[in-house]
Amino acid sequence: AGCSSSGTTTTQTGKPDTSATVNVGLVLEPTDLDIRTTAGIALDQVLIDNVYQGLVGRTSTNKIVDVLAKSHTISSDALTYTFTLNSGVRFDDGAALKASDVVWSLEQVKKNASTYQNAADLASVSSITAPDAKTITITLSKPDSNLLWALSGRAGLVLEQAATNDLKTTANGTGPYTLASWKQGDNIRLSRFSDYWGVKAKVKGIVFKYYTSPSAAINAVISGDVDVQTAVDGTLTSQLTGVSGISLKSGKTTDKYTLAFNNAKAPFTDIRVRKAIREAIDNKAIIKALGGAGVTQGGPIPALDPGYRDLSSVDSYDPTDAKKLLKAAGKTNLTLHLTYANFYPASIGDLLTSQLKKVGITLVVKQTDFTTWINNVLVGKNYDLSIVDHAESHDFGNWANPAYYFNYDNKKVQTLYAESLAATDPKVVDQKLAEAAKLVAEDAPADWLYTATTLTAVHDDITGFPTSSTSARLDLAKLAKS
Amino acid sequence: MTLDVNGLSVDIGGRRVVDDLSFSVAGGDRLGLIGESGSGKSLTVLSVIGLAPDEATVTGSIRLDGRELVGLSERELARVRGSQVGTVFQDPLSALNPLHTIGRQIAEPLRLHDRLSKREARARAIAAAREVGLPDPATIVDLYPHQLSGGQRQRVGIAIALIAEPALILADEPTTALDVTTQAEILALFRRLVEERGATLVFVTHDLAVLAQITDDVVVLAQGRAIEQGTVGRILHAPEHPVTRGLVAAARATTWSAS
Amino acid sequence: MSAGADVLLEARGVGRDFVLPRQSLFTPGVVRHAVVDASLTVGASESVGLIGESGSGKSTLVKILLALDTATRGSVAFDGRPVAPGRARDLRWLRRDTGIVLQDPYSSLDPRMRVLDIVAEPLRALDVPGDHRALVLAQLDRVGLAAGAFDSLLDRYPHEFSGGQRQRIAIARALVHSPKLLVGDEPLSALDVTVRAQILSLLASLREERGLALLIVSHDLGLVNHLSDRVAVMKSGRIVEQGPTHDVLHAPTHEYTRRLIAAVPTLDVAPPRE
Amino acid sequence: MSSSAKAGAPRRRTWFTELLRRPAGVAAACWILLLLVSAIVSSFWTPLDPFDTDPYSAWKTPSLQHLFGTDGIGRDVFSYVFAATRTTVIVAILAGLLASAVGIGLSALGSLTARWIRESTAVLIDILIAFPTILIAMLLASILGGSLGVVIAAVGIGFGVNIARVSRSEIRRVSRTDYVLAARASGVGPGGVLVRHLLPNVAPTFVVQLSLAMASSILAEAGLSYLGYGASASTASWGRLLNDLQVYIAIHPGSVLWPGLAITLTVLAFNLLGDALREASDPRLRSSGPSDASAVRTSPPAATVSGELRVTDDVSTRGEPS
Amino acid sequence: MARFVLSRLVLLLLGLLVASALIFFTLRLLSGDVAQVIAGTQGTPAQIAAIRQNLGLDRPLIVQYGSWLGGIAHGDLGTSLVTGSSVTSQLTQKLTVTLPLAGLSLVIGLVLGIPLGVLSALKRRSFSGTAISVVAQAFAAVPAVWGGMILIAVFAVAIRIFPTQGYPSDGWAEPGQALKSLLLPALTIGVIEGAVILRFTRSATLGAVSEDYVRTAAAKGMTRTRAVITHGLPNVMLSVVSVLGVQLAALLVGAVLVEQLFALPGVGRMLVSDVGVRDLTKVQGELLALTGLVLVLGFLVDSIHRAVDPRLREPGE
Ligand SMILES: Nc1ncnc2c1ncn2[C@@H]1O[C@H](COP(=O)(O)OP(=O)(O)OP(=O)(O)O)[C@@H](O)[C@H]1O
Ligand SMILES: Nc1ncnc2c1ncn2[C@@H]1O[C@H](COP(=O)(O)OP(=O)(O)OP(=O)(O)O)[C@@H](O)[C@H]1O
Ligand SMILES: [Mg+2]
Ligand SMILES: [Mg+2]
Repeated sequence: AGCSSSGTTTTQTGKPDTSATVNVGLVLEPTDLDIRTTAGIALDQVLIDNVYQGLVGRTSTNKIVDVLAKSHTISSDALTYTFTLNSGVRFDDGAALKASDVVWSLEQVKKNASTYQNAADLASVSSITAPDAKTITITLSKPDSNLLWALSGRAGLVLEQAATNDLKTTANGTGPYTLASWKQGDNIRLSRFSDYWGVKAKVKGIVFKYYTSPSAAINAVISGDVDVQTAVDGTLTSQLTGVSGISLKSGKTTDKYTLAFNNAKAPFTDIRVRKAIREAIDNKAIIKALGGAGVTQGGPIPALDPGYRDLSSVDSYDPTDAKKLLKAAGKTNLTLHLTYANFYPASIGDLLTSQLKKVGITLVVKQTDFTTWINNVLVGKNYDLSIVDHAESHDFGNWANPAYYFNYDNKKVQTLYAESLAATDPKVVDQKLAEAAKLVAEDAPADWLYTATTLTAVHDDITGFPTSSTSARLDLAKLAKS
Repeated sequence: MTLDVNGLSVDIGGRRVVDDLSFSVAGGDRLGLIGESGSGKSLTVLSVIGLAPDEATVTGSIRLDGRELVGLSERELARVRGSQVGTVFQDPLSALNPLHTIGRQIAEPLRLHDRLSKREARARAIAAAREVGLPDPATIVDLYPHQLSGGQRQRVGIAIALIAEPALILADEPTTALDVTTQAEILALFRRLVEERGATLVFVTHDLAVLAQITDDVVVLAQGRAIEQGTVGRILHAPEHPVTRGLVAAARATTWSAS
Repeated sequence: MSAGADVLLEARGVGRDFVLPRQSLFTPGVVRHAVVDASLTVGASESVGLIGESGSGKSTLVKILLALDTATRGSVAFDGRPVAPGRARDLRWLRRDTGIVLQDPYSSLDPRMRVLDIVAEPLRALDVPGDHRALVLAQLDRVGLAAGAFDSLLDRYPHEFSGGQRQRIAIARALVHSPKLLVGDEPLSALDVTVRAQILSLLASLREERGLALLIVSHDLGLVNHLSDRVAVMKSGRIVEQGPTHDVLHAPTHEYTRRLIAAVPTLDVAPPRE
Repeated sequence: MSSSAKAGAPRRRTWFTELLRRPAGVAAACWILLLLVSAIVSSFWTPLDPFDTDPYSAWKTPSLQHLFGTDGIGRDVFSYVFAATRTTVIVAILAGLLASAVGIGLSALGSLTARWIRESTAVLIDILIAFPTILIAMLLASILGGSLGVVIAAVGIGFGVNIARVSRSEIRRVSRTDYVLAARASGVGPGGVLVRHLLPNVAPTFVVQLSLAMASSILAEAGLSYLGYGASASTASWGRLLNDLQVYIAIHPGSVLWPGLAITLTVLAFNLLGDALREASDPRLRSSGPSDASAVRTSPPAATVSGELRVTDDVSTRGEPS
Repeated sequence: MARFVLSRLVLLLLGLLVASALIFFTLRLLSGDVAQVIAGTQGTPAQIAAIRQNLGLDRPLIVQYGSWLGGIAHGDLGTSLVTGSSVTSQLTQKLTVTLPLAGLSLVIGLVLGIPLGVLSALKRRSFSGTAISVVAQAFAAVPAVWGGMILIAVFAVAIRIFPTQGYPSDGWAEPGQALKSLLLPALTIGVIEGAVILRFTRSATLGAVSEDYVRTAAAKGMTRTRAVITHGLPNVMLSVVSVLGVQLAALLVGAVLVEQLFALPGVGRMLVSDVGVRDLTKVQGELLALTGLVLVLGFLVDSIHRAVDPRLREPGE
């Protein structure tokens, strides 16, 4: 197996086999298929781009691209967005896409703010109109630099107004694939949409299989049960050594493994304690233990998002200084509780326990099921420390939201973030976010343990498989098998 | 069929419970084994058919028509048991399988040796049950051991031992649970088998009156040893060994007769 | 036996039916009348013998008398108090004053208990004061199981004993707590004559010393003659004859009794063969 | 028989000495003893800090310094396995005790009480059997918070119910035997019958189930703790180490083998001990050995057979003329 | 017999009623809220309240219980809170995997356990008897997950005669494939089951060896071994049957680890994941159905006991 880090797999070894079915191994299965109301990126991963589409979309490296819109323009005051629709677009049920479908879809999101996922993303939208059959105009009440990003996600998906299908178990979108079947607990099948308005899919179908056990996943790709396996466990890659016909690609993600502190709770109200913990943590060692599948980040924004700067030098590993800080804070004998969901590796807790022990902090680690975690930490905010993979891209807003479970309240950060949203120039947006991120990093409301790099094992006869952000979105329009 | 027991010894846990026992019964003869409780009678009987408890070590020689049984393989012993040697065990309840009907248990020795249809087997079982004086045999064969009285179970045991018409019958206190009228019938049955079929009978009892009725020769055991041997008449009228004398005296003291 | 203060056990019109399971769904279950209208009394320190045909209901009756089985009809009283199966606590008074030897010696001994525990069971259950071990040893000795004769007699298990020895363990258990009444279901059937003589003399001395009452089921008319003041004869579930031992054995009125007596084997009729 | 002979005679074998005669049983007992000792020793001493991590010396193969090598985060596997014996021992023993208690309690309810209680207990047992252990653990953890206690309770209840179910028919069978009848005639109450007759006679099934429960509790602890219903991750346990390491079995067998081996051996030990106990506690299965024989040889000639009839089956009376 | 069946039927229904209440109310003790799970990490309190109302979770518990019971009376176990699909259909779908898996494992377990159990009991004094028992138990003592991984490594990855994981999406429409997917997991469980059965068989056989009626049977003209097998075994099997009942029940809900390892879409995994997201309607439906199955299983076990053991057919039993 080789290792490369290109954007998508490109090595072409033969003619694409248009009657092929590609088996793709994934990790997390959606609980149901309702793209409107059901949370979880497991759904985005499979359905967005492949079945559902919006006016705009994003590449695997988080660039915004036109999809259903042939083109778009933004007015200079950044309050009016105008989209021109592609023609010939059809839904899976055969109906042609109408401008009214787009208007309806977006309005639904606004109307059902309490049940639709990501509805808040359209908070700045004041009206959606279709001046003619090919044009959509979105008017904002205030500038929102995040709007295109929002439209490339759940909030911007276009569904058919007249459709009556059950969204929980079926799907009716405009993408290159249609949903063929879903067998809960086992697999989801997509098949080529023969009436697709764009370049037709190169494979007849895709079967997504779910492997919760990392060794199961790796065995599946070795034995050929799957053609592609995403999110290969970094510590297991040596199992692929010497296996011919499979290459391992590594790609970037926005999966920020964050050790959150409960900033409203003592002793975290003391910045010295927060900084001491950050300095006590050897992020590089953690990444090493995880098989090297990660990068240090030091701050809240990952490399794929606007506002990224390498902040890993802020409060970098320095146990001696950490001890000093703790001593200064009068917290030489601290016992803290770390609570995190059981699907994250136990080893992180073990590493942190042993690293913090060296500066005199006793860590008691407790892994719980996800629901309990939501209940106790996310909602109840009843925790000391917690580990979460904040996988969403463009989620810096969490640090500007004092009600979020971080209990982090920094007015300056909040102002900077508001300014970034209001900015019309992407450069300014980047600038403001970077500034805010630096502030946050220096404030040490959490430790950004590492940002994951994702590993994809691909059989050599497969091309067109994205390798970055694979757990968030998986655009398989170019997938081919030879 | 002749049974020759020579120098038979049984050791259990280092204790010698049967010690150098020798006796011999010829075909058509009836031998009585008497002796005090715990003197090794039952173990002797069990040893003959190779069913002494696992923890027992049996040495010596047991010959059936000249064929040595000690040291025979289980398979060969199995062929001897049931068809050639019928055994009545001392404990009537635990000797019966609680899960099988009486009829099935009675007929089993037959079914083991000949191929018999279910119906035939049942008919033979009913006949055997009738022969040992079980009341209402046609019903009783369909009952289970726990539904019978002690004496009825004991007669089932006898029926099992006799049904395959064995040439040697080993009966370990077979009439203890029977009233005297039934006992008399059973004794008559044994006698008939010996006289008509020329079967050999080894009869263990502590009832000297029964002994007097059924056997020709007697071996008296005490602590695993044969302390005295002789004809019934001789033993009962002129016992030599003090133990035998004690036994006979006690028997005379308690045996009752209407006269 | 005249009714009065010294009636210890009294059964009136006791009946017991067994319903045999149906052979098929459509045939009714056959009812067996194991005991029919049996009335019996045992006076204080009286000895009663129960004889009868095999399968005539003796064991069943005996169990009912001690509340170990439920009568279908009739009533039983001990010391004037009604006896019926019920909670063990409510029957302690009965257990204290009675002991029973069941018909099958081996199956009435728990295979996993040592002799000491088996025989001491009534002492323990009835909270009899005193050194149980000593009591047990003494009792075993009296039934002819001398401790000295066995290596660690008390620690042995039932399967290590011969039939007669087991029966004596059961007798020891029934007597160890000095009951007023001993009920024996063929308690001496597996004993050789000498041991039997010993036990008989033990029982006789107990009657003399403590006024032990006896209800003994037996097929051995000699034993009954020797031991009993009165005899009851059962046939087909009924008590067909009852009376003083001498009368019944020497002048039987019922036809069955007569047959029974005629069938008793005797030593003297032994035909000495040449 | 003289008193000196009595004193010289050895005590009869108890189930314990009986157990010692079974090699598998002895090996199992030794292993469990070793665990107990390790559990105590590891409470205050381990060769290295079992929780100390060092990712830069991950997956070291066994050496003098690291007897069992190191794991993926550089912990000393030997120290960890050693330290974790305590959890294992506590869980197995307490879960076993609880399972017995629940099993016996339900058996008692299901066999000694009035008919309607018996039948209801039977149904209740069947209902509880359908409740997976994990659900019991979740419920308990929801109320009490996750802890080792929850694991013990869940496994104890779960297996206790199984024990009761399996023992039920056995108990019914035994309760109809003559010896139980005899016990009742001796004045033994239902509790006494249960303790003295029913339980010992269903012990074979019971012991097997129990050792099964103890063995399973070790694995269940891992699963439940992993899911967050059990001990905190800061408690060392074999199951947890196994859970962490099992995926590396193909890549780093040298380090990964140990927790699995420890579990395997312990489960095996519990099971073999259970089997050996089952056999040793059954007097009818005891084989006789030389210990008795020697005892007999040393006993002096004594009792005579005379008119005074005394049953003696001592071999030493063999000298009697016949 | 008819009375027995009838009384058991009444008990079964009563049992299910009790079970339904027990299941419903104890499940409500679980902390965590399905609405929260549905809303996800970004859900707002308003969103959550709306979801709760949609799902009818804001009604009083007793009303919810009543409407659930009402549904059951019509043979409807309710609909999943999360997916909105019918619990009954989900369950039957999973059962087509789990039942064959449990059955296959049990068959493997029986085939291994019973003969070896009898053999090791009969030969308990010899080396081979001890060896059989020790080796079999050593196999079973290996944690299931390890056993499974080794089987996968050998049969699926190295020689590739079985699929590593998963289950054909068309299920039993491709019987060959389905069977192939079930074989390795069934073997993993079956070996462990086999050892459990072996131990009980061995234990029960040891009990039978010393029974007097086995001796009687031998005296009728068979070898002791045969006597133990023909006369001892039926008694032996009675306790094994009880164990099987319990084991089968455990298999239906407890094969989670193995289902996980082999990525089989079975009941155990579904149950655990449903509990994980607090899809209580589904969990309670599944549990009730399983309880029903277990109760029926219990009835079968008791019937077998009754059929085999005449003492249990006495009136008053
Ligand atoms: N399994 C055993 N283990 C140890 N000792 C035993 C065993 N079986 C029998 N014995 C002893 O062997 C001796 C002989 O027993 P056996 O059963 O042959 O006596 P028996 O002559 O039949 O007596 P009974 O007339 O009382 O039935 C007895 O002392 C008994 O205690
Ligand atoms: N559980 C039962 N079911 C059906 N019938 C039974 C049951 N128990 C006993 N019987 C029958 O009741 C009758 C009386 O039995 P019981 O045991 O009282 O007789 P017994 O007088 O003690 O005879 P024995 O002298 O042979 O011991 C017998 O015909 C027997 O078959
Ligand atoms: Mg005997
Ligand atoms: Mg009787």
